[in-house]
Amino acid sequence: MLTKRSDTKTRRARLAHIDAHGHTPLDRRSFLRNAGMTATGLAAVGTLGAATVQKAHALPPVDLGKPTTVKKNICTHCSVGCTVTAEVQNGVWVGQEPSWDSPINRGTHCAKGAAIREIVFGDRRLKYPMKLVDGEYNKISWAQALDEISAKMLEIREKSGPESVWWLGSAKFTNEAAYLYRKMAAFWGTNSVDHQARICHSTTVAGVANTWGYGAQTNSYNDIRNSKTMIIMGGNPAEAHPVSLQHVLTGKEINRANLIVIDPRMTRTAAHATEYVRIRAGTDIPVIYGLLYHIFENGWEDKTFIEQRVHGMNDVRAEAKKWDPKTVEDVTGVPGEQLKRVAEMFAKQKPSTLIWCMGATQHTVGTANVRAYCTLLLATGNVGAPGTGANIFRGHTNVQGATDLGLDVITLPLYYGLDDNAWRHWSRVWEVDFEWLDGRFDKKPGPNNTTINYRSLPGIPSTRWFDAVTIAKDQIDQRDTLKAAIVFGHGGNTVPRMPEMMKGLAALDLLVVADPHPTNFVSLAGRKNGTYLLPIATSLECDGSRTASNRSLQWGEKIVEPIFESATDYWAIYELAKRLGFADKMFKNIAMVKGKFGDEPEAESILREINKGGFSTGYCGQSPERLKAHMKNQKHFDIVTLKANADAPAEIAGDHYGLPWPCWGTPAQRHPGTPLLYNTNLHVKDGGGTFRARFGVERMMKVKAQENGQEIEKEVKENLLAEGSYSLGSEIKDGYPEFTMAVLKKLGWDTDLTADERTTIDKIGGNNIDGVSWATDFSGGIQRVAIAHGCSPFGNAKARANAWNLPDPVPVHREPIYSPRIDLVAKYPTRPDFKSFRMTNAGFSVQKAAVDKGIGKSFPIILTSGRLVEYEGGGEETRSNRWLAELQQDMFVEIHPADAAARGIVEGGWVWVDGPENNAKIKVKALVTERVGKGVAWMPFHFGGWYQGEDQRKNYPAGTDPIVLGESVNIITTYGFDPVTAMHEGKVTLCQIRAA
Amino acid sequence: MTSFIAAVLAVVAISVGASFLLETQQQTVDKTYATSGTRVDLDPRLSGGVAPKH
Amino acid sequence: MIATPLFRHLFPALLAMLLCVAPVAAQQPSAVNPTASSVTEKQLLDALKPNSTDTIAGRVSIPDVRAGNLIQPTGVEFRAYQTTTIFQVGAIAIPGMLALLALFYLIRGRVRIQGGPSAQTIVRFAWFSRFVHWMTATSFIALGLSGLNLVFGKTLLLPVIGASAFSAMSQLGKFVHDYVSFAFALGIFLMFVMWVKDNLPALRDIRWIVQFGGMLGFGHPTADRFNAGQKLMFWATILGGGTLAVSGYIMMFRPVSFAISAMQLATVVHGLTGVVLVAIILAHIYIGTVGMEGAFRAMGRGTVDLNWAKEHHSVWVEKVARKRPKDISGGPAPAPAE
Amino acid sequence: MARMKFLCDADRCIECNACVTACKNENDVPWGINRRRVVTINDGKPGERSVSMACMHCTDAPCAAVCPVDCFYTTADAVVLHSKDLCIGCGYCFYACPFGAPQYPKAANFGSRGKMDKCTYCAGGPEADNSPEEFAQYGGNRLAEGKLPLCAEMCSTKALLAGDGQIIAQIYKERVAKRGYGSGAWGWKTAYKEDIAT
Repeated sequence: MLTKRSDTKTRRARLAHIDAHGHTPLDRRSFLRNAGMTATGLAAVGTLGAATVQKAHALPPVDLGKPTTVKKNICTHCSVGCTVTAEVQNGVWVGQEPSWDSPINRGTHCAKGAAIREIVFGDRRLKYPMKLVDGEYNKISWAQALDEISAKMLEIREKSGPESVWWLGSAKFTNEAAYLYRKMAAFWGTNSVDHQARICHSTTVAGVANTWGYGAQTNSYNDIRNSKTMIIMGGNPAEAHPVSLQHVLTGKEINRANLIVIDPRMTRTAAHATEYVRIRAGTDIPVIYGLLYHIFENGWEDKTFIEQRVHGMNDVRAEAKKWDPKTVEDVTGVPGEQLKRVAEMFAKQKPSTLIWCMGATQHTVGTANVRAYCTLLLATGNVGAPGTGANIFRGHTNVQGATDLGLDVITLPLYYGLDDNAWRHWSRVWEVDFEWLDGRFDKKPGPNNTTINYRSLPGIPSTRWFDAVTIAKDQIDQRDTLKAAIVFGHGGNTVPRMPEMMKGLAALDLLVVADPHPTNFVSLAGRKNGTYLLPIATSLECDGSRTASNRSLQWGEKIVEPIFESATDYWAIYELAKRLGFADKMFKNIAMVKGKFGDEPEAESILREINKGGFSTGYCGQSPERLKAHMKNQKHFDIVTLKANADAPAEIAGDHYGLPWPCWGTPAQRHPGTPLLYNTNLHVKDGGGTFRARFGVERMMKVKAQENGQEIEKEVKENLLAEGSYSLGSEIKDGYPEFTMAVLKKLGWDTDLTADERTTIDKIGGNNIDGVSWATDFSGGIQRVAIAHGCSPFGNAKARANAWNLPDPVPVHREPIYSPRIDLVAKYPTRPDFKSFRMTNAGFSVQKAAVDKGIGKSFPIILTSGRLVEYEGGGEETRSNRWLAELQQDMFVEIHPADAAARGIVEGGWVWVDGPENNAKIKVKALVTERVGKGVAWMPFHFGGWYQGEDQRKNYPAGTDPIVLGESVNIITTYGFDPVTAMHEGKVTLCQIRAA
Repeated sequence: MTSFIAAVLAVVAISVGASFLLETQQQTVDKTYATSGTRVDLDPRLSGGVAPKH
Repeated sequence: MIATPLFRHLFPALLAMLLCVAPVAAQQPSAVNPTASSVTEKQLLDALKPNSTDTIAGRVSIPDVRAGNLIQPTGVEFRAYQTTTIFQVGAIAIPGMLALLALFYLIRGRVRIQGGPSAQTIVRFAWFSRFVHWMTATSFIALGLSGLNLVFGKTLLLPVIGASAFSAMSQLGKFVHDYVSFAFALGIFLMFVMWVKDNLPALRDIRWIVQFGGMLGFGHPTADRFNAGQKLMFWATILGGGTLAVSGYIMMFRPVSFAISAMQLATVVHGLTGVVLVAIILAHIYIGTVGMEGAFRAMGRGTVDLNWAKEHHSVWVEKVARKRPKDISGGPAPAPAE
Repeated sequence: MARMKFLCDADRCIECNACVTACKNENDVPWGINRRRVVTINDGKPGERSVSMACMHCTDAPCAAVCPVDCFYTTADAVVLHSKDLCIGCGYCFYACPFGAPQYPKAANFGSRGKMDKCTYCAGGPEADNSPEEFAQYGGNRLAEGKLPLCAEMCSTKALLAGDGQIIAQIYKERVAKRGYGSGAWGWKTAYKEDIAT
């Protein structure tokens, strides 16, 4: 035996990163080597079948002798915003390294992030454009595909109008692509453009924005480290946002904080909780009122906070009074003592934060749930300070950005809405004629000689698109039903009622699926012609910015050129716009760069256009240069505050990581971004703020009063502006409305505007300069002046515990459409049928029919759904990743041991799960576990490719089928839509389970 | 003597037969640890052969 | 030495071959902070103690259910067996047997045919019987050598021939061991079928044992076709070989439902049976060749000298003479044993 | 000289499986072989804990002790490695290993399981450091580059610690002291005959 000693130079020391412990670099020395051992020694025996695990040629190792380029992008699989560090050699992604410098993930990843390299050489990707001809997929060229698609679209436009083409965008778009896609829909002439936010946090956006101004996470993942009490309700971040748990668990350990998980299922997150509260699915509002009951009863509420910064808390108090512990226990199943304990912790051991996810949002009462959560935060004064807030964990990489940039049927980019002011603002930004834009839209005569202009009407949401295809023409409020669906980066198994979706899918004239993978739209049989598959690059093959859930923007570099014949979204959108005839207008101010297939829009240039128009949400300060500087200097940001350290270089000095929006004014004004929303402890110029004055300055309210011994109703004006609360350094020591030229003039601050700013404002205002506001002034002057005086450009108002414009201004409990508690359905029915998003929401009728049919008897098990750590969304991408697919190979249902025993179901055995609608059933494996309570079943939602017991693998074009297929839970999930956003009911329905 | 030679021959024959039969039945782990919902591209690296030498 | 805990739990282990033996759940009220009362390794190991063949097992998402075993404490015992027990048992049994045989040879010398060779022979084993014997014998030698290599090779051979050559040889040995086993198992089965009738115990076997077959000069006890010594050898071979085959095929086919402890047990049983049987067979080889005049030709040619037969198997000779006189023939003068 | 160890802080492990896929990513481990895996104990019950397990690179490794061809060796960093050229696929190491680390490319043992494969602590094998030959058989060699195993480096909650035993034990101790609880350094008693006194 020889001892070989090789002293390889230590390149980097890694231990230092494990925690805050310094350590000297490793000194790796030597390995023993067997004497006389030769490689050929066993060649002869090898032929006898001594199999060995070897490296395939497809994956070359990092060649240490060759130069390596390091590129940074952002993981596409959730919204935490983990930096992915790639080592590239010869245009091939050869290695992945931990991203130590990122203040968000600090080197770490979850299973998906650690396996992300696979997706850019994954051989299950769609390799070239394909067209479905008589049931067979044929390879075609990009040019042919785009020519045929655009011709068909124009034909449909001619026959049925622009509203018959439905656009579905993606939360995996970069901000720039999302913006282009929204812009394309606008130029085409429809508001029917949606994306994944509809089915994940649309109710959050609506509920939160209606409470205090913006529909986003108020604080950040990092800030959770400051919390002393955390409630995670309706979320399982240990699987959905694993890296966030790094911050949650560190916070829990450092502060010895309370971590309370409220969920129908004992999740992996609950395994690390200090208290787990099991509730009946769909009873979030009673649980919150159960908490508020104890809080109000014991006077634990934050009275000063409520007085200064909250409107309408008394209405909540009245509602909470109805929810005494006994009633709550009856409805939710939670013992009163436990809720009291949790309520006391949340109210007294502050700062407290409430974290939620799709367990809160995917309900017929989604918006109301979210509003109830916000109310709890407001009542305990837990908003607008470190360690507090609504920490809303969003889904995909850029679901926050795509939402912000208007892939939403109710608004133009950055929440400007759809009214004339909004369109005029954007036509100014785009430098296109307002009348021309207006002319792109369908119009129809309305009542009393008015004209209904579809330019201002919300479009068709992704939860109901198939209804809009199959519905009778006179049942839908537009000229014709949907004829074409253009789907960029969205799965086909994400919405309940798949049997009905199949009908819609079959009835479409044109289906375009532009995606790195064919998605479940393809696996579902029924179409023979008129389907096009376009291979789109993944986010990792794309330059551009992404907005993480904490509102930080991060610039991702294209790691490698799109593989196979894949193209970037930018190029595909540009080429499609060219063929639809408006590319010259749409790309007027956007620079082109040389891409893989020729000219393609430059990401930086698109971001500059967003900056130019993005004042309403503070997307105006994040220039590409600033974002790139942040990525370059990641290591200089603090992991708790996200603020640049004292030793940071000048280009990022004072900034918060990723310039979390709102980042006010022009990039030159160098606003540092707002890490915590509504934080009055900071000056606005340093990222502080107030609640947004969005709903006027006062409200007329009818109150009952005693006058001359008689009870009369009289109108009083209630002040909606903050009282005695203002952000640090504010010159106005009270509430104030949003800033317009009129307000500036009144304060005498208009003289602070520079001449250039004034010129721009004059140009925008025309003959009504006073109407130019902080959101429409793209000189940035109004914002600059307001901030200079310490004021939030959007005003300083109260948050609303009573949101009078919503269907349930103060949240009230409503039983799910399919509830096992018929007695409670009678007491807490869902809202009556009504029209929303151009079609009828018939929830009430469905609920009534279910009760009448006694559905609770034949379908006794509550079914809820959720996420697995290995997969994401519809799952085609991750189920095609061999490193991930190996870990979850079967669709399964979690069933309680008692329910399993009663049905003769064994662990790992096949079962049929029957749904209450359409005689739908799915065949899955049983996972017998106490994670779920008795009478409850849980299924993951990422599977697809089987349909009611049948394997649909043959429907995929050869070689593009994902490694793992399985039944989709949405085959058996059921009817139900939130009244505000048409969010589907994804979390509560009923089912029956039987051994197969 | 014939019985001895026949026996040796039989041992060899049975062994060779067994090796062929069993090697064809031998399953690589990628196949074994894949369930009904999957289509794994079987990995040639697992089925034998010697590592490529450069 | 042999009494490792593995043996104490032989039967429970066989019963407990099912996987995923659920860990004993800690007794915890559900309202208690699960962090403070989290399950610890020590707790689980303590819970396992009454039945040490269990493992700390949990749930894994991959289909390889054995991956659910987090810690298997019996690995330590297997190690003790593999590094010490089998080595010592082998080192005692095999050289010990050789020493015993040498001692026996020194004391007794070669057992001669007392009456001297006769001119007559008697058919002892038919061709097929001899074929089966040799098939079993040759395969056993191959299996024994390749098996012993795994026990002693590392100590005895590796330092001499070097790692590469030793590994190549061992690899080859392993293939040989696996495939040749089928011939051996077949042989054991056929021998059982052919000879079980003649190997059932009889009363006279007691006398034979008491007199030790007359080999130490206490006169010749009578015997039928097989004497008690041969019967013991038969049963040792059948039971030992059978055990080897069963345990070997468990090791080879690794039924999914078998726990690791069961696999370890199979390996231990296989190894120990193997070295013991090797030692026994050494005695068999001795007595069939050097140790006794006229014995080898029973398997060599199939016939034996009539005098030899009369001395050792008088009852049998009488039966043959009565039932199949043709089997006794005047042949050429007996040749010395090969 | 550093004594390299793994420590899984079960109170931090959330079974995200990053360690599993990071390992696949770094070493291109084929389907069916899991050098690292995460096991959940008491699943669905209070006290549920997940532990990421791979080769623990034991002091006085049982695998090496039982190997009939002596294909294991321990590096100066106390990492337990083996030579696939020497391995005969007998399976003894799997029976001896307390942690189920050894894996084989073939499922049944007809003739051969194939060459054993296990966690290398991202330290390759006996071939020259970071040579294509080494990569082909064993995967990456991060230790030679002064980096630690990717599984631990990428662990989402920093539950899985890798590095010098004294240092990671110290980190763990400090954590336990700070948070006030700890379910123990899983496998340490078995692998290193050590407990971490906390």
